[in-house]
Amino acid sequence: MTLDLLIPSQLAHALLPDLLVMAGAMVLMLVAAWDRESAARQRRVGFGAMLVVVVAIAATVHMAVGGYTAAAGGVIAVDGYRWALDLIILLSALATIALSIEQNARDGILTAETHVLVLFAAAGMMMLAAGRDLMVIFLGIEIMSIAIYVLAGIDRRRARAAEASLKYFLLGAFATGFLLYGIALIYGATGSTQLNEIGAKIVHFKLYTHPMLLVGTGLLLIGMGFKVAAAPFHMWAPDVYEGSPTPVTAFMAAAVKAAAFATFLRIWYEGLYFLTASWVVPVSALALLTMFLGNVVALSQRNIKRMLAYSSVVHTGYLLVAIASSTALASTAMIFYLFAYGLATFGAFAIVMTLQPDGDAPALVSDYEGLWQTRPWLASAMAVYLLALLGFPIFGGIGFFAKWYLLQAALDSITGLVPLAVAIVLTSVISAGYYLQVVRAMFMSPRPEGAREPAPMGGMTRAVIGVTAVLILALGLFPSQLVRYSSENGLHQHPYSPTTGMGLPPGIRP
Amino acid sequence: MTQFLDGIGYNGWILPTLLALPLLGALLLFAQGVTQKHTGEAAMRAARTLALWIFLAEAVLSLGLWWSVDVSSLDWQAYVDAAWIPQWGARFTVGVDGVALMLVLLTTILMPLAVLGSWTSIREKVHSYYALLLILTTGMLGVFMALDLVLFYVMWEVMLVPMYLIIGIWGGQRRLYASLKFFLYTMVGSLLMLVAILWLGIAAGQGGTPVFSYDAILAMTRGGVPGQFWLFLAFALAFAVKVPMWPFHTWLPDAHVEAPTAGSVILAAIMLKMGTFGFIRFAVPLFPAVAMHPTVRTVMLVLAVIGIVYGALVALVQPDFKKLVAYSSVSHLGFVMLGIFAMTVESVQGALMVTISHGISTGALFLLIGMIYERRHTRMIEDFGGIAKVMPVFALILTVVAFSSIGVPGTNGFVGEFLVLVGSFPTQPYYALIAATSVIFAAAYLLWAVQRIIYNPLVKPENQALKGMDLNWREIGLLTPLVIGILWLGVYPKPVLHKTEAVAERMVRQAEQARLSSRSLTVGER
Amino acid sequence: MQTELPATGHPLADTVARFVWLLPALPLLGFVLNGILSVRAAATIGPADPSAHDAHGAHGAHADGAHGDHGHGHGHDDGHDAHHPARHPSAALVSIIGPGVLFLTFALALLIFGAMRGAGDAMHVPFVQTLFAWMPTGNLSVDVAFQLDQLSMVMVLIITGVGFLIHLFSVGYMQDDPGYPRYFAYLNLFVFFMLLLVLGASYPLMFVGWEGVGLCSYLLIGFWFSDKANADAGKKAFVVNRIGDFGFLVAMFLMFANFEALSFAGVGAAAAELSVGSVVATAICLFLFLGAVGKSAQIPLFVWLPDAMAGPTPVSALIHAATMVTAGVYLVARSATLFAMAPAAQLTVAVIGALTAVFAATIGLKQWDIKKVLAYSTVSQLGYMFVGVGVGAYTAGVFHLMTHAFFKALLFLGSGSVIYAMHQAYHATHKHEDAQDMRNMGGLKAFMPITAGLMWIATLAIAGIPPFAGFFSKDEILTSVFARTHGSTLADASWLGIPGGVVLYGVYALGLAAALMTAIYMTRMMLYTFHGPNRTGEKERGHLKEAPWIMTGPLLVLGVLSLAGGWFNLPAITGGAIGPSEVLHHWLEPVVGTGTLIVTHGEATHLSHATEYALIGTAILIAVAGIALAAFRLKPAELKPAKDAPAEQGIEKTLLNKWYVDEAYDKAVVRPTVGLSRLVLWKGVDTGLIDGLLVNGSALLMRAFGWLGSQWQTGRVGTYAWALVFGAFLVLSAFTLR
Amino acid sequence: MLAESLALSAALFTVGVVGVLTRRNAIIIFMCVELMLNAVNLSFVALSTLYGASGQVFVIFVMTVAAAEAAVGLAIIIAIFRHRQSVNLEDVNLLKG
Repeated sequence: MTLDLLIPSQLAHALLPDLLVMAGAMVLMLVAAWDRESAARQRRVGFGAMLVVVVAIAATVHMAVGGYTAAAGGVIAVDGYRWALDLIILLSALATIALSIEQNARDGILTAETHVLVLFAAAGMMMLAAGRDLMVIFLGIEIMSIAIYVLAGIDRRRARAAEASLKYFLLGAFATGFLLYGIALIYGATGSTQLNEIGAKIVHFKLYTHPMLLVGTGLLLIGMGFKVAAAPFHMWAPDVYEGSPTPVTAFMAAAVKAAAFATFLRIWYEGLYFLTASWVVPVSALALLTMFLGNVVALSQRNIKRMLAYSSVVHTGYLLVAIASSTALASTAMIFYLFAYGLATFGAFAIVMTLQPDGDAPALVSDYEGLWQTRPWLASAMAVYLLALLGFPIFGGIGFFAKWYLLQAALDSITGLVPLAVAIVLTSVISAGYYLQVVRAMFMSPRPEGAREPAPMGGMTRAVIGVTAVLILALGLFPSQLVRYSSENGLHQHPYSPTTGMGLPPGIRP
Repeated sequence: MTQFLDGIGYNGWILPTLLALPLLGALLLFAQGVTQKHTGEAAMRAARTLALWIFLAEAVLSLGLWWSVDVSSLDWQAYVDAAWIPQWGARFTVGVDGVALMLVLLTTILMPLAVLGSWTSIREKVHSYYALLLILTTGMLGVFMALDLVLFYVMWEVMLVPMYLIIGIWGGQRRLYASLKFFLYTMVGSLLMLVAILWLGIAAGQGGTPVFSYDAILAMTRGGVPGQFWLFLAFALAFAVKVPMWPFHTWLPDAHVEAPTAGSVILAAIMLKMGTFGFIRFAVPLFPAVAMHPTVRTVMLVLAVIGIVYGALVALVQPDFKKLVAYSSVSHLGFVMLGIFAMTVESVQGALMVTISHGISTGALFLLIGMIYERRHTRMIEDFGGIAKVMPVFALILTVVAFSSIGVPGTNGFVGEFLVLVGSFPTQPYYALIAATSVIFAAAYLLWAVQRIIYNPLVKPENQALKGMDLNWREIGLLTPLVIGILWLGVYPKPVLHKTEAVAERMVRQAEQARLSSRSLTVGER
Repeated sequence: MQTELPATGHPLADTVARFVWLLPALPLLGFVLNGILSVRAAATIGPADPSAHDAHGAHGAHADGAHGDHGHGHGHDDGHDAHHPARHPSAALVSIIGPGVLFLTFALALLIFGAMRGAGDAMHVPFVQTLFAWMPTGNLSVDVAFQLDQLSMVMVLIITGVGFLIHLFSVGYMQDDPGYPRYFAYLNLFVFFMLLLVLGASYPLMFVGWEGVGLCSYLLIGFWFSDKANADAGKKAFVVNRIGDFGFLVAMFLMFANFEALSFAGVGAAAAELSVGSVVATAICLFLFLGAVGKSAQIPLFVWLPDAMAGPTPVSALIHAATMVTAGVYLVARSATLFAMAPAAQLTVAVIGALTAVFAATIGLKQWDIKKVLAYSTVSQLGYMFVGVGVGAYTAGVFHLMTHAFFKALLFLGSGSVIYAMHQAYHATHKHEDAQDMRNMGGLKAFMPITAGLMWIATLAIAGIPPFAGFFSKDEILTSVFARTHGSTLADASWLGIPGGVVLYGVYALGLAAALMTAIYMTRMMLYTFHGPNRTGEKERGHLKEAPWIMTGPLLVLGVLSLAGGWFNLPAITGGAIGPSEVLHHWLEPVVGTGTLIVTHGEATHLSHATEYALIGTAILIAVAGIALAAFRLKPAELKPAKDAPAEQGIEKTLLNKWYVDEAYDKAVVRPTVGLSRLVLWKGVDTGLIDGLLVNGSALLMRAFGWLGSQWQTGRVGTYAWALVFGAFLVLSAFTLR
Repeated sequence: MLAESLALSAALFTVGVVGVLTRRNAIIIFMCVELMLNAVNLSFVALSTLYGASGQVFVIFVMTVAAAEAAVGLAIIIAIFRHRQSVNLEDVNLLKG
C-alpha cells in the first residue's frame, strides 16, 4: 500500500513505530518523575520500557509485512531498509533495557530514567533509519546523541562515567558542528536538503566537481565518521565505551553504530551516489586506517571493555568498506552485518557486565583467567561471541557469514575494492590476536588463587546471553533465511545495472 | 560387497552420515558431561568409551567406501547435493574421488587409534576433549568431501578451533604460544583463500547469483581467468602453510611438540594432508596454467626441495624427539610437493602415496613418543638410552616405524618416495637429484635418535625403572594396524595406487595441456 | 601366494624351479617364527627376567672397563655374552628353526641347480617368475618377480651354502646369549633379503634386498646395542651405505627416464641398443657403482666395514665377508651389458678397486685386532673383485667372490673360535683383557690345532699360493687386467685424460702390490696368533681349548672348499689336465658373456701361453715373497701383551689409525653438517630469521603500532579534538585537491 | 552579500574550531562549539535568500537543538565538577590508552 506522506493521518501511519516509541518514552518519563525513587520503580519503568519496545517491534513488523511504500519525494522513507534497521535498533533497545534493569539492581542505581533515555535514543535512531531529508537526519542524530550523552554518565557516582559523558558530549557537539556545516554547504550547492532531490540536482546541473558540494560532502563525512567512530575520528569511542555503564556501552556499540550507518548509507547512496568518484578514495582510506588502527591498538589492551571498544572501531572499518563498495549488495550486506554484529556485541557485553568488578575498577582480561573451570557455559558463550566478532565459521556462527557478505560486496564493487577485501582479511588476522587472548585466558589459563566468583546472573541477562549465543550458532549453520531477508530489504534506489553498464556514476569504470 | 552396499543405498547417505555422526557424538559427550554427577575415573572412562564407540562406528561405516566407490569413473562418487544458502549460491555438495577416498579412510581409521593413544594421558575435561576431537573429525572429513567452495572453506576453518583448543588446553609447557602460532599462521593463509574463493564464485556467477560449485568453477577457470596468478597465490599460500612448505613451516614444530599425543597424531597424519590435498584438488587443477608456469613451478619446486633437505638437516640436531619428527614431516611433505609439481603420473601418484604413508608412519611415531612420554615424562632424546633392554616390544615397533619413515624398501615409506623421485626425474632431474640426498639424511637423523633412545647403555636410573613397563595390550593393539599398514603398503601398494590412478592421470593430463597451450599462446603473441 | 607362471612355458617352468619363491620364503618363515619366539620371550619374561637384564648390565659395565684399558678404542668385546650361563628358554627350538630353514633352502637351491643343469642350452633365457605387480602406475611397472639364471644361481648357492654353515657355527657360538632367538631371527631375515637381492628380476626389487641386507647388517652389528660403540657402528654402517644407496636410486631414475624400464630384461635390451661410450650408460654405471662402493666398502665409503666388526663374529663372516659386501660385485656383473657400453665407468671401477685393494692392505699391515685385520683384508679383496668386474672379466670377479666367500668365511669363523676360546679363558679368571688383540694371543696352535690348521689353509688361499682356491681366482683377475691393456674397449678409452691401456698397467701394478701386502699381513696375523710363545697369561692359559664340534664342523667344510674351490674354474691353460677347465666361465656365459665380448671387441682374446705362464709365475713369486718376508722379519717372540705394549710411532701409528680417514671424515663432513644444521639452519634460519624476525617480528611490529596508538590515546579531550581536526583536514584535502 | 555572509560564516566557524583546540576549560570549549553552530546558522540564513524558507527552518531546528544540548551539557559539566572540583579538561584523563 502506498502512503501519501502529505496527508497527516497517512504520515502518522508511516511513523507509527517511531511515534509509539516516543509516546511511550514520554509517558514513562512522567511515570518515572511521579513515582518515588526506589529499586522497584526502576524495575517497573524498565519493564514498561520493554513493553513499549515490544509494541514498537510489533508495529514495525506490521509495517514490514504490510508492504507499505511511500510516494517518492517524502522526508521519510517507508521501505524495508528502514524496517530492518528499526528492528535491529529496537531489539538492541530491548536487550539494553533488559540488561540495564539487572545492572542497575546490582549496582544500586535507582534512576529509572535510564530506560526512558534508551527509548528516546531509540526514537532518534529510528528517525535516522527513516530520514530522507538532512533536516530529519540532523534531528535524529541529535535526539539520539543527547540521550546517549546522558546515558553515558547516568551513574553519577562514578568518576569514569562522568568523564565518559563529558568527553562524548564535548566531542560530539564539536563533530556536530562539522556535520551541520556540511549540510549547510550541500544545501548551498544543491538548494535542497532532501536526499533524492540532492541526487537529482547533482545529475541535472552536473555538480560532480562543485567545490562547495565537495567540501560539504567532506564535512558530512567527518560528521558521520565521528558518529560511527571511524579513525581518526574514533578517539572518543574507547574512553566513552569504557566509562559508560556496560549495557549502555553495548547499546552504543550496536545500535548507535547501526543507526549511524543506516543514515550514512542512505545519504551516500540516495543523495551522493553520483559523487562516488570523489568520495570513494576518502571513504576507503578511512576504512583502511580504521581497521588497521583499531586492530593494532586493540592488541595492546588489557581492559576488556576498551578492547571491545577498539574491536567496535574495527568493525566500523569493515562496514566502511560496504559504503565504499557503492554496490547494491552494500546495503543488504550491511543489514546482515549489523544484525550479526549486534548479536555478538550484546552477548559479549552481557558477559562483561556479569563479570564486571564492583565500583569503578576496570574489567581486565586477566579477570577471565580460568573462567572455563568455574563457569563453562559462560566461557563457551564468550568464546562464541569473540569468534563471531572475529568472523570465524561455525564456532563464530553467523559472524563468518557477515564478513563473507561484506567481502562479497567489496568484490562485487564497481569501484574495484579487491585491495580493501584483502585488507579486511589481513587485519582480521591481527584481530585474532586479541580475541584469542581472551579465549586463551578463559580456557587455557588456570583459575588464579582467590579469584572472585562471578556474581549470579539475573534471568534477563541469562536470556540475552542464551538467545544471542543460540542465534549466532543457529544462523551460522543455516543463514539462508536471514540472507533472504537482508537481500530483500536493501536500498533499491540503485540505478546501476551491471549487465547493461548503464547508470554508473561519472568517473567510475566497471 | 558392492551389491550389498548398493542394496542399502550406501552411496546416497554415507558421506552426510560420516559428517553428522561425529557432531552427534560431540553433542552426546557434552550432554554426558553435563548430566554426569560423578567425576574422576568413572567419568573419564564413560567419556572415552563413548568417544571410542563413535569413532569405531565411523571407521566401520566408512570402510564400505572402499568397495562402493568406483575409482575408474571420473565422476564424483557418493555424491550428495542439497541447497544451503541459495541467495549466495552456496550449496551442501559432497562427494569423493579416489584421492579423497583414501584420505577419508585414513582419517576414519586413524581417529580411533588416536583416541586409544590418548586413552590414559588425558585426565582433565575429558568430555570436552573427546567432543573436540569429534568436531575436528567432521571438519577434516568435510574438507576432503566438500565439492562446494563455501562448504570447503567452512570445513577448512572448522578444524582450526578444536585443534587450537586441544593444543592450548591439553598441551605442554609452551602450549599458549604454540596454539596461537598455529591459529594465526593458518589463518593468514586461509583468509586470502577466502577472498579468492569469493572472487571465483562471483566471477562464475557472471553478474547473477554467485556459483561456488567446484565443477562450475573448474569449468570456468580451465581456460584461464583474469588475475589467476593472484588467485593461485591465495590458494597456494593457504595450502603451503598447511603442508607446510618451507619457509611457512615454523608453526609445525611448536604445535607438534606442545600438542597432546592425539593432537600431534592428527596434525601430522591428517591435517598436514589437507595442504597437499588442497594443491591436488584446488590450486593446481583450478589454475593449471599458473601452476605450470615455469617461474611458479620453479619456485614451488625449489621450496619443496629446500624443505626436503632443510627439514632433514634441522631434524638431525633436534634434542626433542617430537620436534625431530616434526622437522622430518617438513622433509617428507617436501616430497609430496615435489611430486605434485614435477607433474608426471608417477610423481603425483608417489605424492599421494607419501601423503598416506606419512600419515601412518608419523602417526605411529607420535603415538610411540606419547607412550614413552607417559612413562618417562620427557621427550628429550638425551634423557633416554638403552630402552630396548627394558621395553623390547616398544623398541621393536619403534624400529619398524623408524625404518618406514626412513623409507626402507618393503615399507610404505619407500614406495612413495621412490615413485616421487622416479617420476620427477624425467621432468625435473636436478631437483630430484637433490631431493634424493635426503635418503642419507633421513637415515642419519632417525637412526641417531633411535640409537640414543632405545640403544646405548642403560645407565639412567629413571630408565632402568621402566623395567616391566613395556607396552600393554591396548598400546600394542592400537599400533598393530599401523605396523600392518606399513608393511602392506610397502609390499603390496597396488590397490591403493589403483584407487588414485585415475585422478592423478587426469590431473597430469590437464596440467600438461594447460602448459602446452599457454606456451603456444606466448609464442603466438610474440 | 598366487603364482603367475610365464605363459611362454620356459623349460624350467615345470620343474622344481617353480618353487623358486620358496627360496626367500623359507628364511622369511624362519624369521617370523624366531621373531615370534623372541618377542614372546621378551614379553613374558624378557624385561622382567633378572638373568637377561643382569647379563646385559654386566656386559655394558665390562665393555666400558675394557675400553678404559685400551686407549685406541678397538677391540669390542665381541662374543662376550656368549659364555653366560643363562640359556634362552626357546633356545632348542630356535636351534632347529634357524639353521633348519637354511638347510631346506640350500637343499632346494641344489635341486633347482640340478634342474637348471638339466635344462641345458634352454637356459640361455633366464627363468622369470612373476608373483604380483608391486608399484604399477603411469608408465612404471615394477613387479615382484624372481629371475633365475646362472649368475643368481651361483649367488644363491654361495649364500645358502655358506649361510647354512655359519648358522650352524652360530648355534655353538651364540648358545648362551640371552638374545639367541633375536639373533637367529635377524640372521634368517638377512638371508631372506640377500636372496631377494640376488633373485629379484628388476633393479627396484634388487634394491629391496639391497637395503634389506643393510637393515639386517645394522641390526646385527648393533646386536649388543648396550655398548654405545656397537650401536654407533651399526648406525654408521647404515648411513654410509645410504650414500651408496643414493647412487643406486639415481641410477634407477636414470634408467627409467631413459629406458622406461627397470627390469633386468628391459634395461639389458635397452642397453644393448646404446653405443659404446654412451653418456647415459656412463652416468648410470657411475651411479650404480656409487651404490656398489657403499655396499662393498670401497674407497671412499669403506669406513663402515671395519667398525662393523662390532657385531658377533659369525655375522662378520656371513654378512661382512661372504655375502652382503659382495653385492656390489654382483650388481656390476648383473649390469654387465650396461657397463660394457661405458668403458670410462669400467675403468673407474677398476681403478677404485685397485686403489682400495692397496689402501686397505696397508692398513691391514698394522692392525692388532684380529678381526680388524680380516676386515681390512675383506675390503682389499673386494677391491680385487671390482678390478675383475671392472675390466669386464665378470667370471673372474664372480669366481673370486666365490672363493673369497669360502676362505674369508673360514678365516672369520676361525677367528671366532679363537676369540671364543680367549673369552672363555679370560672369563674363567675374571680378567678384563681384550680377547681380540693378537698381542694377547700367540702360540695358540698348541691349544686349538684344528682351527690353526684350517686357518692356515685359508691364509694360503688368500695369499694366492697354488693350488688353494684364492690362487686361481686372483690370478685370473690379474691376467684379465693384463690382457685388457691391448685390444679392448678399455684400452681404447681414456680415463681422466690418461689412455686406458696405461691405466690398466697401473691397475695391474697395484694388484700385484696388494697381493704382496696380503701375503704379508695374513702371515703376520697367523704368526702372532698361533705361533711363538703364548701371551694370554699364566692362569688363563689353562683354560684355552678348542671350540666344540658344532663350530669346528663348519670350519672343516669351509677348509675343504678353500682348498679345492679353485677347481670350479681352472684356467684354460691347464687344458683339462687336472680337471675340467673354465667350468664357471661357461656356466656364466649366457649372463655376462655379451658384456665381456663387447669389451674385447667381440673376440675371445687369449694371451699367449708364454705371457700367461709369466704372469702366473709373477703372481706366485709375489705371494711366496710376501709370506717369506713376513716369516723372516716378524719376531712373535718379542711381542708384548697389549697392556704392556709400547705406543706406535710414525708411519706405524698412522697405519694403526687407518690413515686417520675416520677423523678426516668427521672433521670434513660430519661436524660441518651438524654444525651447519644446528647453528645456521636451526638457530639461524629457523629460530632466528623465520620465527624470530618474520613471524614473531611481525607480531611484535603490530604490538609496537598498537602501543604507539594507545600512547596517542592520551585521555585528553584536546588531543582528540586535534586528531579530529587533523582528520578533517585530510578528508577535505582529499575532496578538494584532485 | 551572499559571498560575504558565507565568508563570515566560515571565519566564525574557524574561530570556533580554533577555540575548541586551544582552550582547556570545558565551558569555554562548549561556548566555542555553540559559536560553530551559530556560524553554520549564518550560512543557512544567507543561503535561504537563494533557495527559500527551508534554510530558515533549519536554523530554528538548530537553535532548538543547541538549547537542548546546552542544558544537557551544563549538567554533565556540573557532574564532572562534583568529582574533580574543576572543569579544566587537562585533569580529566582517567580514561585513556
